[in-house]
Amino acid sequence: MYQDEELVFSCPQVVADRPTHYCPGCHHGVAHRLVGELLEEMGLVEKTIMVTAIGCSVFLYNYLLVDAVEAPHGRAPAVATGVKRAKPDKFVFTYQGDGDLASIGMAEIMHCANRGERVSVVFVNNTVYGMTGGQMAPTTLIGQKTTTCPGGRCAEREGMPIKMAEIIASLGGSAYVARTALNNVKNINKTKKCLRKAFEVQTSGLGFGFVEVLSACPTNWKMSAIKANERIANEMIPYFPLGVFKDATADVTGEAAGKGEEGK
Amino acid sequence: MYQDEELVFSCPQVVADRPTHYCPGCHHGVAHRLVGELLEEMGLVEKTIMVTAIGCSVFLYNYLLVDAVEAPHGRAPAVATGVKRAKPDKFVFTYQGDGDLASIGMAEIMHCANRGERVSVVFVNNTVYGMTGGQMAPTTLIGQKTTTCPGGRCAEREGMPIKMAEIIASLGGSAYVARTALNNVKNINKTKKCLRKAFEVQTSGLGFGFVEVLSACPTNWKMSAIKANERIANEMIPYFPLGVFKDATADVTGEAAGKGEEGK
Amino acid sequence: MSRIEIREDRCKGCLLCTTVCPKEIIKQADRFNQHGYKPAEVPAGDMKKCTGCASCATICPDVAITVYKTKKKAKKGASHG
Amino acid sequence: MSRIEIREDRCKGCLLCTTVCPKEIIKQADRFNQHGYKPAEVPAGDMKKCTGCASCATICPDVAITVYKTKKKAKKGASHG
Amino acid sequence: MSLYQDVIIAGFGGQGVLLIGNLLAYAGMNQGLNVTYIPVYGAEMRGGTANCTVVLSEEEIGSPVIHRPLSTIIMNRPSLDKFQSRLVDGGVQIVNTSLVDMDLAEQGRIRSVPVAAGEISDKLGDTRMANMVALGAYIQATGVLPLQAVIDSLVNVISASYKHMIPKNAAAIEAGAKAAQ
Amino acid sequence: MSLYQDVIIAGFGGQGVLLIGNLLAYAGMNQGLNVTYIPVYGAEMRGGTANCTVVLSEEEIGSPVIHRPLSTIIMNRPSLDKFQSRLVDGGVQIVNTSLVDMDLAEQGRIRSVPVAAGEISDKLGDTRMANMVALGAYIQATGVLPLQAVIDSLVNVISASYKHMIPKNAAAIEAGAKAAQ
Amino acid sequence: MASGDKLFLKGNEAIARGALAAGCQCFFGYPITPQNDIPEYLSKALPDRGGAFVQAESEVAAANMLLGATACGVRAMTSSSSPGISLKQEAISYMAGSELPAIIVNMNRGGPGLGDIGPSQGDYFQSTRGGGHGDYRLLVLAPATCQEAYDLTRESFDLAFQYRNPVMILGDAILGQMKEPVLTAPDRPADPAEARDWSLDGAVGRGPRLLKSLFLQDGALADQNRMLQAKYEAMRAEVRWECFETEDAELVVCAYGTIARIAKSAIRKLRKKGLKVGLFRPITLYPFPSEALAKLVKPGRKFLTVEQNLGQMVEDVRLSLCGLATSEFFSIYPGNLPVPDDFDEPIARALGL
Amino acid sequence: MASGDKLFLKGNEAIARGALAAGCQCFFGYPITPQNDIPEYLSKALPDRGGAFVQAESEVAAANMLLGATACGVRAMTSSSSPGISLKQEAISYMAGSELPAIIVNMNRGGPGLGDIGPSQGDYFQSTRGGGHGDYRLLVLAPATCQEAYDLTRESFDLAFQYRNPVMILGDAILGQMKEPVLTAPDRPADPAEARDWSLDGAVGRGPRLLKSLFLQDGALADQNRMLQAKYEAMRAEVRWECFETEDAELVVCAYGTIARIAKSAIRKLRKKGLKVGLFRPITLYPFPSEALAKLVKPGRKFLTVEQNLGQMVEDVRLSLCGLATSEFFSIYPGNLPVPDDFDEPIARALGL
Ligand SMILES: Cc1ncc(C[n+]2csc(CCOP(=O)(O)OP(=O)(O)O)c2C)c(N)n1
Ligand SMILES: Cc1ncc(C[n+]2csc(CCOP(=O)(O)OP(=O)(O)O)c2C)c(N)n1
Ligand code: SF4
Ligand code: SF4
Ligand code: SF4
Ligand code: SF4
Ligand code: SF4
Ligand code: SF4
Ligand SMILES: [Mg+2]
Ligand SMILES: [Mg+2]
Repeated sequence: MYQDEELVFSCPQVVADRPTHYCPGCHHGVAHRLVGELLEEMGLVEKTIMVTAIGCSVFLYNYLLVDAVEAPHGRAPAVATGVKRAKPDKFVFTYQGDGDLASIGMAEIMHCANRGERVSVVFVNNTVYGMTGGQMAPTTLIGQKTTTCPGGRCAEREGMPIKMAEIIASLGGSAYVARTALNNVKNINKTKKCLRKAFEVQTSGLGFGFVEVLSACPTNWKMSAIKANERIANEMIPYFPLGVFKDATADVTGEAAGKGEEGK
Repeated sequence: MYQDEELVFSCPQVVADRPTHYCPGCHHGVAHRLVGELLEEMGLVEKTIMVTAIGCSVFLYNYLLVDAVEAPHGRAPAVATGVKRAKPDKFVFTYQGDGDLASIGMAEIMHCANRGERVSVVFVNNTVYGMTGGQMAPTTLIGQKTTTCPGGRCAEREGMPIKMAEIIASLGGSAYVARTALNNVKNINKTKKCLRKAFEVQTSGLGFGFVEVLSACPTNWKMSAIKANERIANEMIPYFPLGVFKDATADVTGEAAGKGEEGK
Repeated sequence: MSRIEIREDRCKGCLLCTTVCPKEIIKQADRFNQHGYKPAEVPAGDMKKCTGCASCATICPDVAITVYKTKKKAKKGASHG
Repeated sequence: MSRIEIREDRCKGCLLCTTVCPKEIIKQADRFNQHGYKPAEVPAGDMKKCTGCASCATICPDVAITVYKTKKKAKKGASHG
Repeated sequence: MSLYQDVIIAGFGGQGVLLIGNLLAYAGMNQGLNVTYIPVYGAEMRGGTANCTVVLSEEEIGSPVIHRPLSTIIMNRPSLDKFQSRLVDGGVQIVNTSLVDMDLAEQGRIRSVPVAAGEISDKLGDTRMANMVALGAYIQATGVLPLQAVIDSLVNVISASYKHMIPKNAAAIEAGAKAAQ
Repeated sequence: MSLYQDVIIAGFGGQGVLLIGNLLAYAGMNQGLNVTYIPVYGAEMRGGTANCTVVLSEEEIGSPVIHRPLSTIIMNRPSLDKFQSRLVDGGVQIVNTSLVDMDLAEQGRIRSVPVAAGEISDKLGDTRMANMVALGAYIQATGVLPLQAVIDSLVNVISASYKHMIPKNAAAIEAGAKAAQ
Repeated sequence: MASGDKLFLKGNEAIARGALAAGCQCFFGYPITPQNDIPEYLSKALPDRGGAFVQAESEVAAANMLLGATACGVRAMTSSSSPGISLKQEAISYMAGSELPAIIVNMNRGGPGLGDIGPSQGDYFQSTRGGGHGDYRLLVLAPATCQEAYDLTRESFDLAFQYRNPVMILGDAILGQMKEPVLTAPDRPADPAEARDWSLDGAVGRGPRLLKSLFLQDGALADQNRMLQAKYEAMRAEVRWECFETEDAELVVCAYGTIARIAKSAIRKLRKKGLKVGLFRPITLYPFPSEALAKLVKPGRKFLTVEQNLGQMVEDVRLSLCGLATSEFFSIYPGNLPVPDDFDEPIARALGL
Repeated sequence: MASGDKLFLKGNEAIARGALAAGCQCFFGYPITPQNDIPEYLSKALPDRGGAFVQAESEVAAANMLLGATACGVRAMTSSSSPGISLKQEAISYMAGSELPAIIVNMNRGGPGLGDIGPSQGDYFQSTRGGGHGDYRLLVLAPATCQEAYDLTRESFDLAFQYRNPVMILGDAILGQMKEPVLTAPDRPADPAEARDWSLDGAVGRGPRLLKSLFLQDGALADQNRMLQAKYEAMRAEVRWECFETEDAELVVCAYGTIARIAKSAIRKLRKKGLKVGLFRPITLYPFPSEALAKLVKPGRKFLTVEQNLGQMVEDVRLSLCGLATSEFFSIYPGNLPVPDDFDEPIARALGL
């Protein structure tokens, strides 16, 4: 850095300075950075116990330098429940993919949310099983080809893509639920704001926080990173609408406070 | 029967002529009879493969004289999926309690419904684990005392009672979803009509049918059968509203047809 | 005229039937049946009040009640429930 | 005046940064880096066009871009993102 | 041979057979004996019947579950049907004649002791103490423990809020013992 | 001793190393040899590198996984770093000099055969055939199979819709062989 | 409850109280017969003491909550019975692989499948050889009395933390449901430092910690397995067993848990008839007390293993006898309630009578 | 695909094709490395043939779908790898208890826990002794080549229906991922009547049927277990094994699956050096070929069991040798890729060289 310069953007300290194993254009890296920035900005780094899930982000613990425990596939919300009940004063979050959270882990996420566990969930929905090589996920779009629905997902046989944010918002224990995307700068910034809220409902003891983040898996979508971002805009967002589905802080601190957050 | 008499009401043939193991006033018996009547009336007895669940109704196969397979606790929707995919021309239904369906079996019921499996689900919600002696269920009402929430269920710690009918109705694959009760004659008759619809969406290939039946467990509620029926009216129905949450036949065959069914 | 038959050995004495009879003719017996329950019964003489509405049978969890109605000439047989 | 630094060994050549630069100054290099990717770069001379908007850094999945701005006297330092 | 006694106590769900099983076991424990108590449980309960097994012994106890008991307390007809044939030769069977026809009780191979537990309890002003009456008869008929030891153990099984019921229960035990004399 | 050869083929994900591994294996199978082929797979793939192992043998094959190979085809720098030291003494290493600095390749302990697979492929009008060039060089350098057997097996690995590409690929294999003469 | 009291407790309740005496802070469970008294008791007792009781949505979730709590170095437990324990196998394998000191109680019921709710020893293999995937071992404790249920549960937490390994308490339907007098012992709470070196509590003043079982780098999983194996070897120091009348025995009956106590009754009875029979009762099923058993081998002495299953521990018995002797096997089928008389005939047969 | 073709197939694909050749109509699975090629292949092939492919929401659900389909007497299969197989244990116990002819494929990966995705034999115990609860046995087939993977899968359906018992195919990451030439065989489809006597298809012209594993009446579960045990005894007729160069061997190496084929390479090499070493390879792991192994015992002959785990099959080897001989054990740790050279030293040591 030159003398007369200021640093406008750099990697947060809690994000390890090492190359990731992700494919080019994979959005996991963006999500990691946002979480890392928030942990620093909110002063949570030394209070955090992170629960990693099984998926391409299984190595999250190599990239975010906080205490971490590895959950079996789909069970991160149960593991997080155990952590939080054992250590109620810690900040606990899970980071899960759509196969992990919406398929095998359906019972765990539903009940964790319904109990209103004071934990936060970062849900990376890329409509596919990334790590295992591109199988159909519960969120795979109709017509999308994967290795286990080679003709494209068909509603008749495989059902409709599941909308987790809406379902979680309908449960009693959730305090903040939003869906965002990482396909452009505006949405990335919006995602960070929503994640902050989801973390805040935990730190303020309000309840369970959940952000579904629409993300790209260029490799298994078999397209370039740029095309993948276009697909999010053109195919995913129309089916998975972005927005805040529930916000307990709105009732508690008033609309104005909520808006204030937005305006920051 | 005397010569000049006609039989107005008797036990359907498919219901075995043997005493049940249920407690006095337990609604499982009513639900069994309704299912049996419908199987006969709809001509399904010889087409049926029934999937029993684990709960007080585990012996259902002793009472309904149709082919049956016993599913592990909570997994009846998965077993039913296997049955139906293997034998698409059979009539397949599960009969599950609230512990079975809404707790351990949450993932299976969600995905079975979401895939739109052509099966029907009879969901007996008695807000408690009957068979194992009265533990808290996901549907246990706030304040209700059970052996594992001896001070009464508390929303802060255990979350709110889960509303399965609403959740299932929000999924793409469900074709008919209703909630009824067995606490009085009117509701019993209404339940039968709803079960018929849930069976019909299967036989007509429309999709997944689901009826949540609010039922009494006098034993674990620690009250008389009569008081238990009052509790359904006064405490359960206000929280778990009765009604039809989804009806694909309404779109398909028109409102009139639906009404016709009601008026029968 | 109508009447009901209660299969005493199947009755568990839950008394739900007693709450729905429009004629309030169903009562609990004083004796125990073989399973240790005091069964429901219609006291002698009251049966003639029965309308054959089948409410009792509909609510009975143990399908212990059968309902008979004296045939009327022109009407078709009603189905269950 | 502003500028960016791309850590070439961390860049995977996904080109997402090239799509968000308002000045369209980020290009793909012709060479491979040690991991076999053709990294992003700002051709010599174009850097002066950079506004320091940090869009490129925000979208980069590999946190490969650092953004610097020449200090202005009165303004407070902006935070990340 | 050292003291050893086992008993199966059986009846309808509401008759309090588990309570007197517990009471007997506590009495044994308070007397310094080894004791085990085990109820049947789970789905079997739904049928409306209940039973439990108590073993009292000076030696370490092996099985708490007894297939062929030395004694039984039979509170209702289904229990008689189920357990009478299992009783060992020479065993003692207490029969609640308020609900069980004494004609059905074997005599000779075993010793059947009738006690009109219902009526006796009724006379004491509370139908629900038939179980205590039957236990009193059992203690009297077998002599396995001093009657007073059983009465003294009522505090162990009757919760503090029902403490006032202890004298009544004691009276029922004594009435049962008397009836079996 | 009967014929036995094994090879690790390694490069970046997009370089088609698995394809030439398959091709080599098919060629061996078509020649009546026992063959095994195994790729690395799973999370390891994410790093952007790929490799596979092929064994050709007249005898039944034991391990399809080889820790110290008799030969390698090295398509990029990370592969050289990983596998060169594992090559047995006297082994053959084909080095794609279009991406790997030949100065880094050992000579003496092993036999390193340079082939500018990228440039040769480029000259044939399609950059993506560097893999075929390298395989040609390998066949030439080791003589494990007749070149024609490899070319004849292209039909087994190139899908019907790309059949028109077979002659081009054959030419690349031949060019590679020539470069390694 | 003051320590040293003599209480009349169900085996299940003895386990729950043993856990409390050991400073157990969290319990995660799901209802299943015949162990419901454990969660029921703790659902009141734990919150009263500031601990956490969670009725999980399933056994799978319960086991994973346990994984989370023990990763924080907190004393925590789950309990279930056979089908529920099957569902916990994946998480148990993870906890073993991540070296977490979890306590798992299995009140074994009849199987396979839904089976029945009676006693069984059909889960011996599952407990001692890892029903889950991969190589791992649990320390398996098999109480035979309510007193032992209390004592061993109380100790199990110390063992779990000492070895950083899950410990299983293996009882059965009879042990869980029967009541016996239990002398409670002084509390044996956690050493506040016992997990200081590895547990998760937020990376304050140190680098981040990681508890995991994934080892993808070449050879990393092999190293992990080597380390685990060394630990299992070290755990051999914990072998426990009981010998009863073995001194002059012509026949040694090998049995554990409820079956062992019933066998003991039978042996007492047969001794009175002059038959020279003794009992070898493993208390730790893993590590199995092989050396102690091998030492019992004598010329002419016979062995008979009795289990309420189709023959499981008998393999450990035979392996322990090292070919110097062998063991007959007698099966009490799950679904039959075992009584002392059942042992007369097989013992006589084994004695060659 | 016409039968009799020689194809170049991955082990996983060989299994999928073997299943098709056997008339498999339904597949239920969930993605997990290293077996994904099986569901991926069948997701296309099965619907093309009018069968059903369902990607279940989890391994638990997949196993229970299998339970449902096999209850209808249909040939059906699931496949997974270690952690996923752990999750299936409850349903496997139910299927065994309900006597359902299900095929379960486990492409064993490294454990415990998440482990790695490399080859391992750490699930031997789980496979042969029932990772689930209660007493039950699977028929366990362990192919060592892609050809065998094809052939044994094709046969497994016949065996499953013949015994009305679940069959497990136990492979590993190497077998699943490697390609070898495979000679396909004629289709071996279901006998249309094979399940006529017990399967569910709607009670037409007969009383209702019931498939369950709950046996609550006194003694009923005992009867069920007795019946099952008799079946397991009968299954002994299916033992399969391979002997290689055992005739004059001074040392017999016992190994199965991938490790056995690698051992064979080593043995070939050592034979050329003049060492008298042979191989005993169990193909059925349950029933274990105990008698065949016992017959190999000779004065002076030594045994060495090699497994890629911490020592599991070695127990069966030792039990089979009946005290007449014993077996050394050499462990290749999961996480290390086994190569023939690894065998030189342990073999030399076992030979006393
Ligand atoms: C019990 C179990 N089943 C399956 C797997 C294999 N597995 C690993 S990651 C994964 C799914 C990954 O998909 P997703 O959660 O969408 O994450 P992504 O890789 O797309 O980020 C699966 C099925 C496993 N590790 N454990
Ligand atoms: C895997 C497993 N876990 C737990 C049980 C024990 N169990 C039997 S029935 C039951 C719950 C019954 O409650 P519900 O489904 O509400 O049915 P109800 O008895 O109230 O009708 C449980 C937990 C079991 N059999 N299997
Ligand atoms: S496979 Fe998809 S989710 Fe996984 S690292 Fe690659 S792009 Fe990301
Ligand atoms: S416990 Fe409840 S649900 Fe079960 S039979 Fe009795 S009343 Fe019915
Ligand atoms: S049929 Fe109607 S009127 Fe007659 S007894 Fe029953 S409820 Fe009463
Ligand atoms: S409702 Fe049925 S069981 Fe209940 S009292 Fe009336 S007849 Fe008897
Ligand atoms: S900071 Fe803005 S202007 Fe500068 S290179 Fe990045 S995107 Fe372009
Ligand atoms: S976005 Fe990052 S990784 Fe992608 S090309 Fe630009 S600098 Fe490289
Ligand atoms: Mg995904
Ligand atoms: Mg219920």
